[in-house]
Amino acid sequence: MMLKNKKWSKEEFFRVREDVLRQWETGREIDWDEAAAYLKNVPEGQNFCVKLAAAKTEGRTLVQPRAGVALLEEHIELLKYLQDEGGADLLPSTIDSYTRQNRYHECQVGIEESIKAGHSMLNGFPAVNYGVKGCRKVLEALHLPLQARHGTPDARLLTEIVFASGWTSNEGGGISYNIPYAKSVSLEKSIYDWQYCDRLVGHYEEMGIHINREPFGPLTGTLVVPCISNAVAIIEGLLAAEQGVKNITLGYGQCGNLVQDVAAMRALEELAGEYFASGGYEIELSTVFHQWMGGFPEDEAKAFAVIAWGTVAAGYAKATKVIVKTPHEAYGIPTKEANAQGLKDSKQILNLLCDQQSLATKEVETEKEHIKNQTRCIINKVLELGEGDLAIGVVRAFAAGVLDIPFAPSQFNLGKVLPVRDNLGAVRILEYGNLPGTKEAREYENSLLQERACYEKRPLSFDMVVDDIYAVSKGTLIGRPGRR
Amino acid sequence: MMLKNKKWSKEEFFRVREDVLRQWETGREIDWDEAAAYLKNVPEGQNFCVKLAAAKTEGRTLVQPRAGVALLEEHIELLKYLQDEGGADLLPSTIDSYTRQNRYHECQVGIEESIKAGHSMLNGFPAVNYGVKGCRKVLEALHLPLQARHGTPDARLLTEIVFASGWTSNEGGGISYNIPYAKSVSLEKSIYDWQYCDRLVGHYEEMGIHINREPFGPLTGTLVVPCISNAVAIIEGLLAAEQGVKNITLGYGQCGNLVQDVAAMRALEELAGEYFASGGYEIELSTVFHQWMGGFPEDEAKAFAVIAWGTVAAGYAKATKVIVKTPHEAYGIPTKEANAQGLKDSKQILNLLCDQQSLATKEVETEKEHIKNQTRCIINKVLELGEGDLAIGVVRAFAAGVLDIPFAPSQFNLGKVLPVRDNLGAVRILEYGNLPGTKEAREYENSLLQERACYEKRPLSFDMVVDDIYAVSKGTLIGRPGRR
Amino acid sequence: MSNTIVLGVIGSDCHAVGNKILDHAFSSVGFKVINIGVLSSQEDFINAAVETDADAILVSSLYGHGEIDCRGFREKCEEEGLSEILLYVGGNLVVGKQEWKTVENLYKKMGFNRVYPPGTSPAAAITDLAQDLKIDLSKLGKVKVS
Amino acid sequence: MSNTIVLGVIGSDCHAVGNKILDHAFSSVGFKVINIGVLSSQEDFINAAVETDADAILVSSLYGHGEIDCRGFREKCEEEGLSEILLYVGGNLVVGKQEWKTVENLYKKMGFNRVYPPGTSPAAAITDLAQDLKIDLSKLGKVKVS
Ligand code: B12
Ligand code: B12
Repeated sequence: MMLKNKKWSKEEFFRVREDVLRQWETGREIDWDEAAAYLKNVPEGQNFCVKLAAAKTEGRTLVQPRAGVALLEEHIELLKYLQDEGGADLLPSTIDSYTRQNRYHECQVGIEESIKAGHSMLNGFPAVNYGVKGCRKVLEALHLPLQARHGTPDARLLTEIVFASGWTSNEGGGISYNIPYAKSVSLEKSIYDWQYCDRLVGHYEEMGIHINREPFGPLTGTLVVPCISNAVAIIEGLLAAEQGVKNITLGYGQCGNLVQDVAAMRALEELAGEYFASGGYEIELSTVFHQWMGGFPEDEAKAFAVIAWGTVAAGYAKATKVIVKTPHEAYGIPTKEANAQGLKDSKQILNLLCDQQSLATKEVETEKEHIKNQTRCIINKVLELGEGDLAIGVVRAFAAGVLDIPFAPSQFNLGKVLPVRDNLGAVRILEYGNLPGTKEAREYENSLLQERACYEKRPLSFDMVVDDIYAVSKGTLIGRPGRR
Repeated sequence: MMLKNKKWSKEEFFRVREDVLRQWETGREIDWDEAAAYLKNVPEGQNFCVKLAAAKTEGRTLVQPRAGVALLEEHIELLKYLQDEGGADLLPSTIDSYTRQNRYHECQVGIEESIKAGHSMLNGFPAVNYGVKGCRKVLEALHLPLQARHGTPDARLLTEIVFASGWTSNEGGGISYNIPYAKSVSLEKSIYDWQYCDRLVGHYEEMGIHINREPFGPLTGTLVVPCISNAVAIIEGLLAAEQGVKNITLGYGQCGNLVQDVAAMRALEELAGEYFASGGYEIELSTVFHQWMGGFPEDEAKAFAVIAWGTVAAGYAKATKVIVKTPHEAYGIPTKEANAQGLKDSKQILNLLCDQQSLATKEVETEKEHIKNQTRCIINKVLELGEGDLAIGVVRAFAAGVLDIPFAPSQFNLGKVLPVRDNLGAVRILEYGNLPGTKEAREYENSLLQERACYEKRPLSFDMVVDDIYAVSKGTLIGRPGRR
Repeated sequence: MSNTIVLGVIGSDCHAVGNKILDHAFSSVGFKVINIGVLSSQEDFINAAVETDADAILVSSLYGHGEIDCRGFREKCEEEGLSEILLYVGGNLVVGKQEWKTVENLYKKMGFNRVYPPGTSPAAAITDLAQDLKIDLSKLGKVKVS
Repeated sequence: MSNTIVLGVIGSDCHAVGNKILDHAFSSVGFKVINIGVLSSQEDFINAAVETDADAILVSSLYGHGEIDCRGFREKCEEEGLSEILLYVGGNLVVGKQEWKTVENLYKKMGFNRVYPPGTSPAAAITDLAQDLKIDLSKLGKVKVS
């Protein structure tokens, strides 16, 4: 394996494919032509790309939950409920954590224990263990498009299986499904493996089958500064595009300050458009906004408020879709009822908001330009480090701390960057580590942070960061000392 | 009785007072000096004016529920719960509907039936029947300020009792507690009776006791155009001020379009300031924003969203306080738990929002000026009709339809004005009836309504109004045909 | 058969919006609606029904006191000679969020022919009334039920 | 008494934030923290404890598989000669929102000395640990528990 940002040849792909399909017994069920034929027959209404395109044209924001349980029948029941009762526009299958780590034997244990216990002992749906047969059963029981949502550094077999099952979208990427989700998987490996996943989409596209790809925007979900997550999203979009992906949804996780969130989403879409164009890629681009991804309040009424506030931002950001949390978030995997409640809370907000004026303020414009500039600095530095090769650039950038994701568990992440909120609640950078950026931008952010330090009469410090990490779960946005 | 907008003489007040205190046996318990002494001893923390002033200085928005049940002990338990568990900043006692119609015998039946049934058979707290003794018990069990909230055309005895019990705020007014709440009470009578209530506050003020007064802003709660509710609010403020009231909270019920709601609240505060100043009144002014007062969705998750969206508007409007709905709204009087949930949902939104940028858009400015102009037209016409006397003006204005409250039950309301939403969801006027207004303003509103008619490809009609009345309860803001 | 109905809101209840919409809806399909409005007593309803020879009385109670306000309504109708009259009731019929079956039974026991939960659409009641009165709605000759 | 604790997140669990904060909190009051991080096996915990002569092992499990991942932990400790060691566990310990008492019992039965529900503050655990180890926190000589 020699990583570079170059479309894989057919030969390389099919050579690797043989090994992939042998990773677990269900891999053997996959037949290339039969899978393509099946995918071609997936009804239009179950194609992710079609549904996203329609929403974009209409200017609507779609709602999508997260959901997955261990047992097949229960999983189908869950998704049906979210479709029929919850009013979801798009459906997921959230994959369990053993699958994410390719530990299919442990999945099997989890499935058996779940049967014994009478409830799910896994935190998601073990799609690989169920294989194409099981996954098609899921699709066929529903009438909405289906997407795999996971957090898998090596998702090749999973991807093969879900596409062959007619699921028309796959979340993830070589950075976003490694650095926040793994400890010791190298970026060379995860990017390479995700090139495979993307190349598979490319192949299908060549056969006239449209499949959507969605890099995971929120990363660690914890005070991730927009320029960092936007840089990663755009880079993963470019890496996917190179492998022949045509339909991409770029994502962003709510920071909580409305101006910053709306600006970040607009910056993401605009800048991605620029980079795709200059890379010569023709991409159908859509966006996804993730409701607050950090620690949630335990109280359900408060959780509803956090969900609603996220939806307000998604609505003003004109996201193509919003990923919805539930009132059980702080405790555990939600019941189907709680999950549907999250959808309904969100949909009601969107319906109240969708016809209203957009948020056209000077502050949003200023913030957008600020984010774009910072993001450009990062992406361009990555390209520079890669001597023009984006994939190589990413590996070197993480090693150098030019890309650095706050609070990520990976040993390949430098972990020097420290974010904190400014006095209006926008997430800024306290410690830059080796993150690139202009002097002006730093001075600007620093002055904003000084405002907060002054206001709170305490120095900027790690304690403040910790306060901010807890803040939303304790009922506020900013971790002020002594605030209820 | 000869109605005019003139501070009552001591003689007139005390002459009328004798009759008032004889309306029900508990009136006899009230002793003028003892009451004043008691009020003077109410701790600062339980004074409405003090708490509102602090919030205004800090730029915070306080949360206040509605709550009231038939039995004294249960009522205390309810308010304690909302204080301690719900985190309310200000407490109410919502008065039952028999009391509102001065039917104290029926209250007695309701109390007895409630004891038998083991749960409240009344929709509020029958404060008059419990008298000063009972009402003081309520106050003394709590540590927050207490307000009477009702809907009583003749609230004189109720007012005497609650003030003598140390409650430091009273909601209502001669218009806002008549036209939406009664069928055949004349405005001469209700304004006159509310002058009494306000004069009582004036007397206390003269003794150095600060009591807050709050006209009821939302009126029928159903598509009330801001210029109408703002005109009524300001007029009631002026009538109260004339009787010596010094601390006034003016209110507004959410329409649902954020720009309009924020603009309306700013217009209300600014215009009230102008009118108070030109009337020579020195008033400590605060504002209250009512979360959506029309029909609610039955689904609780959706109700949470409506509550949250109302709080977003309250936050951006920088209201001094927000009156909070509950997830049970569509069904019935909420349990204490549901009531606390409404508070928590609201407080979480306020805490997320409170430090953020304000909504400084051109649209808000334009809308604010539009509302101010329309409101001025109405108030000035009322003054003109009254030949300079505001109270007389009001009576004549309602007769002439110059003041006209949509969907109000009163026979003294002309009922010709018909509101409907424009294409962005702002509430506009479809039928003006005899409402005053400039040609430009009408043409402007009409062009906005035409946009909607075009968009929906149907004529402006009463059907559209009906669709709008149902819309929020069915999950949207605008009653579009065929919308989920 | 007079195709006449008496509509109103009982007791000390001032909720006027649903009443106006019910009036509009029943009128627009061709019923003759005698709307006595809010804050109406049992006597008000009964007098209106006697005067107009009404086929049905539609009582609204939104504010929670319906249970107290509606007691003895059927008996009073009978005293006034309205022994055949249909009695419908709807709205938020009790204080608080209670089990619907219990609420329905409560009012059925009081002699109401049909009892409607919060959020009932006028169309549902119109269909029921046409059925109970054996009326062919299309013959009433007005607009469609929506 | 080494005043050393081993900290980590068990199984295939990648939730890193709470772990970093616990590290910070325990370190800042003076404990020696051996943080083996996320995605750690029972063996990883035990090896670290043996190597450093730790007084306690603090296991986090956030992602729901804790029940499967923690089975036999106590037994394995004993096999490796860690018969005295304190075992604490905390986080979101089961799949879904379950009755806390049931969850606590489940882990107590597995041999954990203390079991913490979601939203536990580090301060609470620090106080408990000091008590269980009979340590005077002020003697550890670092900053105050917040
Ligand atoms: C941020 C987050 C993520 C981030 C994590 C980034 C990272 N690498 O750290 C991302 C987005 C990557 C993520 C992924 C997943 N997550 Co997650 N995540 C969260 C979330 C929102 C916040 C966690 C957090 O950081 N909290 C802040 C810190 C400070 O608090 P803490 O982690 O709870 O730790 C504190 C206390 O619990 C306590 N504590 C913790 N351990 C111990 C141990 C001891 C001994 C003591 C005394 C105290 C203690 O002290 C800590 C410091 O105060 C929680 C829900 C929530 N809490 O709101 C879900 C949650 C933990 N995630 C969950 C799940 C299921 C997943 C996924 C499997 C995806 C999915 N199916 O939805 C994957 C996991 C993949 C994997 N292999 O592990 C579930 C767990 C479900 C369950 N137990 O039933 C939760 C509860 C959400 C939910 N309701 O579904 N997640
Ligand atoms: C707007 C409103 C008000 C306005 C009313 C303005 C006016 N004059 O009309 C104001 C603000 C003044 C008000 C006051 C009060 N209200 Co109010 N109000 C509401 C609210 C929010 C909407 C009502 C409405 O207009 N809905 C829209 C119309 C179209 O629907 P509708 O009224 O339900 O009627 C439809 C159906 O029910 C059905 N229907 C009705 N009657 C009948 C009868 C038959 C036979 C049939 C077939 C169908 C039918 O058809 C109608 C048309 O579709 C409701 C809660 C809700 N629904 O969300 C509370 C609500 C009705 N109010 C309530 C209360 C208690 C009061 C007050 C006592 C104050 C208080 N304690 O909070 C006072 C009442 C004073 C009095 N004397 O009556 C309670 C009743 C509680 C209960 N039953 O347990 C409710 C449910 C709110 C709550 N959860 O606490 N209110």
